[in-house]
Amino acid sequence: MDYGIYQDKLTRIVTDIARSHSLWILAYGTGCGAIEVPATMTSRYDAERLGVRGAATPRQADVLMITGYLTVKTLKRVIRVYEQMQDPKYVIGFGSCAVNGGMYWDSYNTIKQLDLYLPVDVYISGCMPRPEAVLEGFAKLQEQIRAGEARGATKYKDNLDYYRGNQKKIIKNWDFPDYNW
Amino acid sequence: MEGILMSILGAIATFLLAFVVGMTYGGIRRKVIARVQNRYGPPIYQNFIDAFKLFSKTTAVHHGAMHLLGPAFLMVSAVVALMIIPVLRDNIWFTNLNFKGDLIFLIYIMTFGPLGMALGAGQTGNPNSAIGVTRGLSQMVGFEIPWVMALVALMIKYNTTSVVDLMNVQNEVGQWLIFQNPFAFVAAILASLGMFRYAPFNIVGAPTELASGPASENGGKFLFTMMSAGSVFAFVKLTLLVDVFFGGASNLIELVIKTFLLYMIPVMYGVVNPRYRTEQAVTYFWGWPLLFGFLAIIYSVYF
Amino acid sequence: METFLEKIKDRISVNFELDRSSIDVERKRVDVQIKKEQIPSILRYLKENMNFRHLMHASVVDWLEEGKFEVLFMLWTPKEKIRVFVRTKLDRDNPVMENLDMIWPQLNTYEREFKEMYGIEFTGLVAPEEFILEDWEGPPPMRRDFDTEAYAKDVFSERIGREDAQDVRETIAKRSGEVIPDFAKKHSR
Amino acid sequence: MNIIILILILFFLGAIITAFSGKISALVQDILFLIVLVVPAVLFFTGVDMNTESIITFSQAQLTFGMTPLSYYFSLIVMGLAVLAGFYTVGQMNGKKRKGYYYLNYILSIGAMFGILMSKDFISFFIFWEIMTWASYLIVIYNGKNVQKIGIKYFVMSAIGAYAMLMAIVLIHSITGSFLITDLISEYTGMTQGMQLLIPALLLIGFGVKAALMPLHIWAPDAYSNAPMSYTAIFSGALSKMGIYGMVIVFLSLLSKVPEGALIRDIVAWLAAITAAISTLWAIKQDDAKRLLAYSSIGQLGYIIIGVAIGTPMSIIAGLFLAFMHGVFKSALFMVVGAVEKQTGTTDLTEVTGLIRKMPWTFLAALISIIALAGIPPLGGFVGKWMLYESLILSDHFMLVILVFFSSTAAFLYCYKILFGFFLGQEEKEWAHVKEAPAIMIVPMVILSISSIVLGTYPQLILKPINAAMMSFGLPDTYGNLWKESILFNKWGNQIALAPIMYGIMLVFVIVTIFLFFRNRSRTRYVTTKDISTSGEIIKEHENLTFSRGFFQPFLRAVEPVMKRQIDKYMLSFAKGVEDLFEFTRRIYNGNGQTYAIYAMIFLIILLMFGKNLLG
Repeated sequence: MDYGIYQDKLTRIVTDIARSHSLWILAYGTGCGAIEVPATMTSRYDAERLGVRGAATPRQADVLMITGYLTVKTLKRVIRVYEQMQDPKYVIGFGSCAVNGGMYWDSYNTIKQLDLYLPVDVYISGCMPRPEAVLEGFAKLQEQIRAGEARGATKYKDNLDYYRGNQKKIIKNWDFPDYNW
Repeated sequence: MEGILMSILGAIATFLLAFVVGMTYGGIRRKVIARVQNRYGPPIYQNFIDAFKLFSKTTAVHHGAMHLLGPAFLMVSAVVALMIIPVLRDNIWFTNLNFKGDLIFLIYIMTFGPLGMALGAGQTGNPNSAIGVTRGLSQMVGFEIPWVMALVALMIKYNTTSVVDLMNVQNEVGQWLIFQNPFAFVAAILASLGMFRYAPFNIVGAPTELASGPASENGGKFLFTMMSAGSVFAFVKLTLLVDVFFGGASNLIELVIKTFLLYMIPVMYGVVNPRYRTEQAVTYFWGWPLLFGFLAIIYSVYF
Repeated sequence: METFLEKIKDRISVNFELDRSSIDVERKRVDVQIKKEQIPSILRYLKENMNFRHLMHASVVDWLEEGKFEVLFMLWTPKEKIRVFVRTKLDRDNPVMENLDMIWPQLNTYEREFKEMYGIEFTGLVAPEEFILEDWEGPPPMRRDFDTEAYAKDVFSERIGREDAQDVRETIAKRSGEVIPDFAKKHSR
Repeated sequence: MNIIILILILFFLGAIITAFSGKISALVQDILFLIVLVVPAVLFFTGVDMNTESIITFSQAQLTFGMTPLSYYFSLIVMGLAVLAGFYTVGQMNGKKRKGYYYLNYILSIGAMFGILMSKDFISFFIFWEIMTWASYLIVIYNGKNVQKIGIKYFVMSAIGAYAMLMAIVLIHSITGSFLITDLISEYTGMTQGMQLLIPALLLIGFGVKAALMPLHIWAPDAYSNAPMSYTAIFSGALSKMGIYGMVIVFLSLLSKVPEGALIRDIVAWLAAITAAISTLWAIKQDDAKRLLAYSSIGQLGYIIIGVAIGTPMSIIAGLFLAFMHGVFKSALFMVVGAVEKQTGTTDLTEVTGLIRKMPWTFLAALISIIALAGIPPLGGFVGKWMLYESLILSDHFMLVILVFFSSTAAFLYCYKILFGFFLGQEEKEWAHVKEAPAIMIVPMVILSISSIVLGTYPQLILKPINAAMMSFGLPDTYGNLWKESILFNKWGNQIALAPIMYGIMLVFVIVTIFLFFRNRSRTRYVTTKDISTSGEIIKEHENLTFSRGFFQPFLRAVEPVMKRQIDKYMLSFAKGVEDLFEFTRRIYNGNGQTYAIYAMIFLIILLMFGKNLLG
């Protein structure tokens, strides 16, 4: 567990509560799910009351939302964005395409298992999931964070070889800069 | 020795006050925006949660020395401005540095922070940062003119550049400078719309255009520093307006009420307005605000 | 209108030595089948002499059964509001064609796409980088003999729980008693 | 032999020897060059005092040399900058051609400036003024580029100034019968009203050319940017101050004596304010660092002229203080640009990016000088601007305050542009090989930027000579009483209390900055400027995303109506008109001998008719 200087249990609990109530999302608008995010954020469903708020750049964001299918080309960017985010960071897979490929199950260019390449904390099923489902997904993520279970960033760092191996298997021309990690 | 200790404690107390008040106002602003949009909105203390979360981020990256110094400069400038401005009337705890709030000094020290931040943003190498900075500087040239005109009108009238002296001429409600020179107040408040950088003047951050502009490479602790400095700055600006136009405040409750009412002006103006383009945001201040500035000067010279 | 269509038909058949019956004319549409060597000249001719200034679309059809690729250019004239389809068939094993982007610069984009998706070579095409498929190493994916399911199974691991997923088309066909020909089973996904 | 004469001879002999010593070896030339600059400076600081005076008598005229407190103050600028820029020059000129030519003119212009400051009569003043002009003209055309356009502009404007000055000198002589400056001052109040306005006006035109006052400034951007940067440091830092020096004399000893002087003062102050505002806008528009700084210099000289022209004690202090500060930070900035030019070969702000890690010392010097230029506390530029604002507000020049405020806020734009353009932004592969400039160029810059900091905290270091200079003009002793003049200073107590408060502020600065810097540094990881958040796109080696073109385009669109009217264009159309006039005159002088004979006849007749009255 890499909590840096916050080894003290009480501070950890406080930190986790704060983290769970302040989720800045970086919506990686792939596929059709991107249109559900505005619905979740605006007046009717108002995700901001849970502390969920949009972030403009990966450096500021806590949650990476994969809103739909991921092609290999996009996956490359998503990995890059994920690695640019700052710990602790969480990933939400959004919609059945992110869960198992969905209707693109036999596509030559769409990945079917997101968690092989990135540590996913919460999957939200549905095609597309309604804003209620999205909110529930956020609530689940909050629960996980509060329980100290959402440690995707640590998992990714510890098992970097595993994830890298999977990523390199499908990203043929690996031109990630070496300054990345 | 006691004096030094007291002023150090006072300085810390001032800083905490400014931080808490600024953050809370920010939270209220988010709530107000939410209510206007018919949402429930985040809790008022949401900004504290956000700040704490940002502070507790475990990793961060930097792009070099100036990037490290940028947020630090912003914070320093906020702190120095806060140390110089008289927060409460005749209150020994909030005297801070023994300096009577020179307005020109304040104007310059308040531009230092954004400039330092601009350098930090420049070193990140992100084009959005640089674009945001150029927009911010352009806008600054815009609003600084009516703002200075309002202040010059008062300075000429009372032959002083000190905030304390201006506070001393407005001991009663009727003597408040908002009543003595309403034009100056209008010019100053219109200029402060640009100073607060809320909509329609949020061209610097512009999340959907520029990916939050100068802040786009800053996460975690950098963003925390910027956020706190922004809150302190908001408090400084409000306190300055209260000191200059509303006779200052003699206790904290009065200060909070006055600053809150003033804060609602840019907030309310912002929630109902979309964003300007840069040249619109610049030339906005050279229209009515400039006219009011001229009126203020004429009023204070001839009446 | 009729006369203009006829005029096009005449001119094309005379200039490019085509049988008049091979030129199919419908309402506001002329359909020309032509050899690939004549494609540049006919496109140029139509553009410059017949006022077909606008390239509406270019497309490729994979005639797997014939062993051909059909490349199709749709032209349009704004004045008479008439379309001309110029088709040519390439050998599927050796699909090579002349680069045409000097006639319409936007053909460059189409050609890059054809090259990537069907593997059609355009001699003299200058394409700075890949068009859509980044780092693609497999066969051109839009060819009908490219088995996308097998490729996906090979490259992307399936999530457990989807193995029993039925082939939708086969299931429906079984239910309705439809007979699916063998080639369609393989290539129609 | 008198020490002033000794210094002058040293300069002029040294210049010639240095010029020809290049035949021996380049190193000898460099060393000689430095000796010729350093020795007079040492002699000056040790040997010259206010009582030194010497007279050289030619057959008719007397050349009087001596030092006044004012000229002592300006000599500080000239001598200090000459030595620092001299070291820098050696570094910059290393390996360049025509070094002798350059060194000769460099030393000549320094010597001429020193001569101007030491002159007590108009003849030597004018002689040295012309030497200075010629030497600087020769350096402006040193590059051999655009000589037609740039050289002619500078030459014509200088000639206009020189003729105006010459006319004033002739007038003065015809009235007072003496060339001594002191005689002019003593007899000035007794002149007719017309002369009282005409003489200062003509002198001001002469000085205004060098100080780049508005209608006379058109030579400056081209000339400043065309000269080698090591000389532009002198050009902008010291040579332009000769105009200020003359203006101070005109304003303080002439125009303040008569009530009509207020008119000229106001005109000059307004012209200077408009100069400052417009040239700041033009500076924002420039993409070339040299031209940007050239326009910026014009703007800054505007502030100085405002301070001098307003004429309250405090504003004069502000003007003189700013003159010194401008010499310090602007020459440092020109040196920075020169260093960048030497290392990269270009000064285009849109081309060079990300040098901060390659040239850290240059960046440091640039940063400090820029902060001083922007007038941000606690550096020296702020103190000057502060006094300027104070004096303008206290003397009720409110519109001038607004103009000055506008231009100094707009100055932030170009300040940022120059720092960002060279040093910040993405590190580009093209400049990966760039190294830090040699130490001989770095040290002068760093010394200058350190003096910016020191003067911000201890302005009294130069307030003392300023005070002495002002007392010599009969103004009250402000050094002790300055703090009563200024409400600001007074608020801090009766003593020179600037230092403690600045210490306090700097302490807060340093503590918080260092705390945040190291705190953040230890907990963050360094990544290169290619690793930025770009929607996940990987930036390739050869790609550069730095935003550098059209930097302040929206702002410039907003101020476009002001910038449409260029003085250059009016001047050019005027020049066209003059050309047409000459075309007409040429038709009169048609080369026909008989026509000339007729002209001569007419002239003789006129002479006979009115000769008596004319010759009187």
